[in-house]
Amino acid sequence: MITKRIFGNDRLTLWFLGILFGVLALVAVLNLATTPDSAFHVPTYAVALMGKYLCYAILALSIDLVWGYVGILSLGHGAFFALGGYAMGMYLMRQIGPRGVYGDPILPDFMVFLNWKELPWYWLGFDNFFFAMFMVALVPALLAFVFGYLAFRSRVTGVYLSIITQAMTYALLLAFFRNDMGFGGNNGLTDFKDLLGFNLQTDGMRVTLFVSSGILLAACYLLCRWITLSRFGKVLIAIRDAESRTRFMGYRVEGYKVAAFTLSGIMAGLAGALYVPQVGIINPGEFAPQNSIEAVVWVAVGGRGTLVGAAIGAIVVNLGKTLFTGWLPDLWLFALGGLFVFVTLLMPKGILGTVPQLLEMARNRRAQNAVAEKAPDAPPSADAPKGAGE
Amino acid sequence: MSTRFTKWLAGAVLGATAMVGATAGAKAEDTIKVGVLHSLSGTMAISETTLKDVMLMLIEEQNKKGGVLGMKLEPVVVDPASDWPLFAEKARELISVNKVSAVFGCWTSVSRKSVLPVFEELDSILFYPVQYEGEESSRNIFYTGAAPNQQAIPAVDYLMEEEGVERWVLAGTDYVYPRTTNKILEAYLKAKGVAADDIMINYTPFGHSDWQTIVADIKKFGSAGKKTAVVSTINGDANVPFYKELANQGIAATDIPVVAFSVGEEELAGLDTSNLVGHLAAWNYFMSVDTPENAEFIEKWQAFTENPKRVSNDPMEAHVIGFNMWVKAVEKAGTTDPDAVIDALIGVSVPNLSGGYSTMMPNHHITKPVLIGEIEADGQFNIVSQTSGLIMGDEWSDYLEGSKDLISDWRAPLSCGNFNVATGKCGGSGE
Amino acid sequence: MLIGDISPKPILYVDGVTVTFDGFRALNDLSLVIAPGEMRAIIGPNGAGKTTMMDVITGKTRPDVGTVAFNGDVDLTKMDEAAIAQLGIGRKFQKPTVFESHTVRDNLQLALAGLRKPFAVLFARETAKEKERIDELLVLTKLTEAVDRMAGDLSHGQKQWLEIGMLMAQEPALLLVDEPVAGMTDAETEETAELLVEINKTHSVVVVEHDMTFVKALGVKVTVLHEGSVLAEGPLDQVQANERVIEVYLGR
Amino acid sequence: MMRSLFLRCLRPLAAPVLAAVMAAAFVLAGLMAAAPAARADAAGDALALFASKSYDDIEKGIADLAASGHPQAIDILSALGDRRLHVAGDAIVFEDAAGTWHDALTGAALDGEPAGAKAVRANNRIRRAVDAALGQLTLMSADAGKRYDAALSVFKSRDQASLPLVRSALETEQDGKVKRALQQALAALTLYGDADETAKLEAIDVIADMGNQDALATLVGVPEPTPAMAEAISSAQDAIESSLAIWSGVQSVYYGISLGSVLLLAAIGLAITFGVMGVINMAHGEMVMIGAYTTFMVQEVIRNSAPFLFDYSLAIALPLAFLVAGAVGVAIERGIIRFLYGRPLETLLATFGLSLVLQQAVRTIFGPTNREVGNPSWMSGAFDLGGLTLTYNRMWIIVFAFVVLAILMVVLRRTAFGLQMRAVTQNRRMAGSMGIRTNWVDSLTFGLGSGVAGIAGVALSQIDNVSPNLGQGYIIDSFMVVVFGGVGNLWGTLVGALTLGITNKLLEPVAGAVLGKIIVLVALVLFIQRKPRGLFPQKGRAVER
Repeated sequence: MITKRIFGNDRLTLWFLGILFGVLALVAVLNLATTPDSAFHVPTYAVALMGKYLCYAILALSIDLVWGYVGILSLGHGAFFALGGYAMGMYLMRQIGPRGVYGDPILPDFMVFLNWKELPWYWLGFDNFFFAMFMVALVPALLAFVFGYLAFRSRVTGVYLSIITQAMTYALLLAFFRNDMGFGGNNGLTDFKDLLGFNLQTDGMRVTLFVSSGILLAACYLLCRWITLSRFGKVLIAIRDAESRTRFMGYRVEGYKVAAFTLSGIMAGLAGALYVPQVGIINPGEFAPQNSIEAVVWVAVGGRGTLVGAAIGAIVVNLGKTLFTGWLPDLWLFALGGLFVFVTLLMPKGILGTVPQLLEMARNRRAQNAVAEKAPDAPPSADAPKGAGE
Repeated sequence: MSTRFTKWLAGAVLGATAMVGATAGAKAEDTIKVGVLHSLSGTMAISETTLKDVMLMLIEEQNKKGGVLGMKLEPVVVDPASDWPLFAEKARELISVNKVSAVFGCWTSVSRKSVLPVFEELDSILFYPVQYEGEESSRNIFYTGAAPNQQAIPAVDYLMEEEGVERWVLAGTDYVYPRTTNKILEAYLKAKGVAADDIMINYTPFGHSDWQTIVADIKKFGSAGKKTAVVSTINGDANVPFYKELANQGIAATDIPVVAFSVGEEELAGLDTSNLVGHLAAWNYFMSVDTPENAEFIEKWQAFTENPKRVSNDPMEAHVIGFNMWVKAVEKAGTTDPDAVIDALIGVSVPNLSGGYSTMMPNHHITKPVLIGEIEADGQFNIVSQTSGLIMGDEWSDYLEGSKDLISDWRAPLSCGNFNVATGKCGGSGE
Repeated sequence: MLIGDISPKPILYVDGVTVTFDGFRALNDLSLVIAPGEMRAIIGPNGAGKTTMMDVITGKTRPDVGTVAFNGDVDLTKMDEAAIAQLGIGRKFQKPTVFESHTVRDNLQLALAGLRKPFAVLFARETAKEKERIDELLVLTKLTEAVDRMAGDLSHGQKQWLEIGMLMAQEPALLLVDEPVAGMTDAETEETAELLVEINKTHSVVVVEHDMTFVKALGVKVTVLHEGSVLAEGPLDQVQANERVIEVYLGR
Repeated sequence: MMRSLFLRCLRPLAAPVLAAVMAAAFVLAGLMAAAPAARADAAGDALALFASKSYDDIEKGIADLAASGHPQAIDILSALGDRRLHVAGDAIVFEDAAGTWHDALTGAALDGEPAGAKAVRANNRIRRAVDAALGQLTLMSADAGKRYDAALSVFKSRDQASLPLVRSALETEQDGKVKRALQQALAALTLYGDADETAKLEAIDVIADMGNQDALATLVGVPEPTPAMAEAISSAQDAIESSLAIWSGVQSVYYGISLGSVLLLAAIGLAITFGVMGVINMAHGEMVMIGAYTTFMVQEVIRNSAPFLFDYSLAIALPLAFLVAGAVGVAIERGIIRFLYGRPLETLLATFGLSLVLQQAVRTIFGPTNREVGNPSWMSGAFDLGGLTLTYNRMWIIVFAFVVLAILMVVLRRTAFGLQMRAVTQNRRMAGSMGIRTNWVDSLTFGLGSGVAGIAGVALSQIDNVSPNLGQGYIIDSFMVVVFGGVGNLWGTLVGALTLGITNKLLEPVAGAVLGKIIVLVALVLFIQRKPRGLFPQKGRAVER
């Protein structure tokens, strides 16, 4: 009943959420309730890995919201992800307390060996979980808001915007590399012990984080879905397809863009915050422009403008990365690079746009002799963008 | 149809996951697996690929000798792609999926920091072959590269004594190793009576390529009437433009010598060294070391890589030592069980390539000679000084405020990586 | 108060407007007054400044000097496009621009006067009144059949009509229409002229057009632009008889 | 010659050398008729010291050999400095520059390298002693260049033993440049010797007139100055320092121009592909890399088969790099980009993928390590201009960048191809209907942009690493330059590159290299938000697509 009311007959959403929760439950049970030598056991290693994929899926979702629906190609979303991660990392560092190698009750190890005497002001408060969680959302939101406000107000669009987002994340990369910034320089933050008092390295905690990532993914998905289906979402798509038309209709476009961009930044920040305890390290490398571009490609692979596609793209590409870097390490970059080219050239709609089309074509061919040709159903990604998103 | 696709995809994800899980138990116990965790792509591939090759050669050699404990060794190579979180992930994969008995890997400190919790959690063994900043001692990591006292301090001593250097430029890339090393050196130099005015510290970003200003500054700093030297902890890629600028601005080694801790034979292979003759490097091994062990190693290495010009360098020697130590410890323990091997490793002594023996100390660092070499026109080093005895790696520097009271000893009953001799407690300097 | 006491207050008052791009004067001391309820046709050769004039009125381009006032006392030169649109100035582009990946209904719904603030829009649901208004517009633009089709799938003429419908939905006091019949068949052209005349009953309209038959069909006062300023103004036949107009424009 | 700039702290080490060389001076100057047998003995004893493992012994050997009057002392000492001096059993032998082996004692040529020859140990200290000894031995050399070097080395070593030699050299010296150097050397010797105050004051004037870093260093260290001298020194010091301060400002600007020229080179190809065609080529950096690797290949071939061509290697590499990178560019345009016109963001992604593939391909073919690209002799070294030290490689790169820019301007504005290119950019349909083959023009334009990137690679190979990562280091900066300057405007690219370069270099001394770069980036982001179309925007309607 309720599902019917919320989802109507959006079967894609039902399937997506169904499978997501199914996997979450199954993995949790198979990891916790079976012994390691059981044939059904899902090793903790795989749980952490899948948790990471889910965080990437949230990041992809956040990119899709601005790229797929508003046409803002951000090549700097990794910055929001990393900022969220750093905020979480700072909380986790403070949680270490006197268990660091130097045993300093307050200062993280890297500050001790750089001879810092007291905690810099911007580290204050991060020992409080709720404050830290607030910062996880606030810091990326603030950056996204200020950056978006300045950029969209002066109508920086298209590739120009992409290039300055890249410059933004690059500047942050350099800044966080500096040891004087007080974020651990190149080494970043690592050697976390526990979260809310629970040991991070227990299976239970890993499963909890994994499940949380899944739930956050579902929540972000539903939020994005609600937004994109609302009239607000229609305005976003209108902006993507004909920005000045929207303006001449009386919509203050920059307001919509800033709102979407900020929300997207927050989602990326949350993803980063869940990512850090699962991979165990956050360092400036996350700001690298290449990471952000890679994330954009997940979205392109999955199918931009389709929320499920973005999530699937992130998971598929990263699964491929895991397998490839294990099997054929030398070929990984060829495969990744080739994928970029292949997808943009031959699958502009991504997996979710193309696969159903192919299936449809195959079915039509089979049915060709029997029935008169009928117009193909619009694929679920029919609202995928037609032109470039500039 | 989209639903069918989603189903397929879900199946694929689950299948892959299950597969990853399943391979774990499937393999029979007929080989001993050794993990190799070096970046084969990305920015660090430049340094780390070589170490992967060394490991493959060492394992092949060992197998020719009949393996270990009567079993063949099987290398498991993965590519963490210079991506630090991926190091942790791959380490986890090696240990819990591939069930390796030990891992040889990492280059940068951050990669080691990234995998450290994984090795501690899953109780496995990592051999880390690169000189580093110290300030760490993990039960599960064996540091076969140099600690600062095995590289930086002897080099500075040499310059003071042999070249009469009174004024120092500490130039480094802005990351932990140079920061720490320079902190230690600064304290050391001050302890030796060098005035603060006579020390210039400079940090540059990774991959810095425009050195004009800095080299000019060094030149200026060096013309204050006192013999000046540069202690360089400049990392990898930035070195080539740095040395090119030095040579072009005419800073000869007889004027302002530069001693580097991160420049070895591999790095020089990308440079015309004829203008750099006389600049120095401090390592625990040089390819030019004149011993039968080294000659044999180089011959095997060049044969293995099918490249008669292939050079060898210090981290490679560290892997040779580490690998031999591991083999010996496994044989001593009679098992590859990590706990037994970790215990057995302490005290193991194997020949190094510079004609002596290196021993694994209770702090998981090894004893090494320190060699100072001057760059020659052919890209090799002319060894101008060698410590008479072996120097033991000092993980907790005596010259740093936070660590001067700490020691590490992994033997029972202490079994502690950060024992505070002042408070008599394990666990750093806190209460 | 921008303009003294002309009465009735002109709906659009353009005075002494100059716009330069890179030293090129796109508008040169242009002045133009549109009375409430008036329909005005603007003609002129390429590069005469017609589109720039529209840009200035709608806030896309800022004039270097000059006055642009709406309803007598609202200074448009200080406002952005969205504010001007909300005031009640609608603009139709030369090339039909509709939201191609929205349905016809959504296109109209987005255009309806009313909610424009992001937060309000986020929680907006279609009201009965809105639905009614959309249905009216569908009838007016003859798109009732196509209501659930993607705007991108419409024919060229349909898109033009949809865009006009969207303009109507904005309930503007003044409509700026840029070459509405470019690329249309004769029949469509005729129908469009009728539609505009119909619209003019309730709105002031400024039409920019090349098509003389169409301008004739409108039967309204004509302004001829040339090199960024007004060359002649008056009924079509009078303008057509003007020697300078013939020289620079019609004569060729 | 640059060596002279440093080095003054030899006092402690030099003492024994001094004593010995002082003796040598007398031997050379006064005792021309010394018994050959005695000489041979002294030389033999000196040579024997070279077999020692102790640097002290070797250093003494150098002094003794110089003092011995051995006819081949200069050759032997040069050989020691270059590590061509070997110990073979009991004999000391050396290999001359032509590769012939000689016995050091007799000078007799040997047939081939003696068995078991081991190079005599040498380190910087030994090399310095060799330089000092050679300096004295060559003060009277027939070669003016050598005499000049010798004068500089005396200036540096301030070796009092050289005093009589310098004096007598000054009497006969005809060459103005050498004479000045000798006078300066003499002044330095006077200042550090036991001359009277008047002589020392005069010497201070001589040194002060040099007005450079060396002079400052010499003056600062003068031992036991009298009050009058101290005053003279401090006023000379002030004068030198204030002139150096001005020079250091000039130097920052020059370094800025130099950095700007590098940025210009890296960005200029992009200014064509991005600026003129509107194509975002993320693989642009890899085109630069391809150019650098082409240079490497050319040098490799030259090294192996025609070493005499080495100084021309860059001239050979330039057209090749242009062709190779240009061809790759055309292939990319034909294979990928032409399907993506009008979709700039997709182009961005596809070319990014391509850049990964190209990097990995180079890594697979050439290996991940740096490749050695040498500087031809005319790209090595530096010269002084006032208080500036200009390195030849940077200077030529500045010149080169401007030449490339000028050529491109001519190509775009004065050639038929340039005309067609601009026509296609401005109105593709119209150009097509006028019979311009727009496809070809697209390909060639892209090829031109890539080719220019390739020749930038030749230049960058002279100052940076030649590794698979070469291109990545420049891509963001290049985009910044083009966007900052204003798309589609080569002048804008020039101004953009120089502005960024100079700003960076002016900030560097104040804020440090890292922070300086961050400040520049942030300022740039803010600037683009103020002026989204850069410094020199294209104006008018055509831009608003």
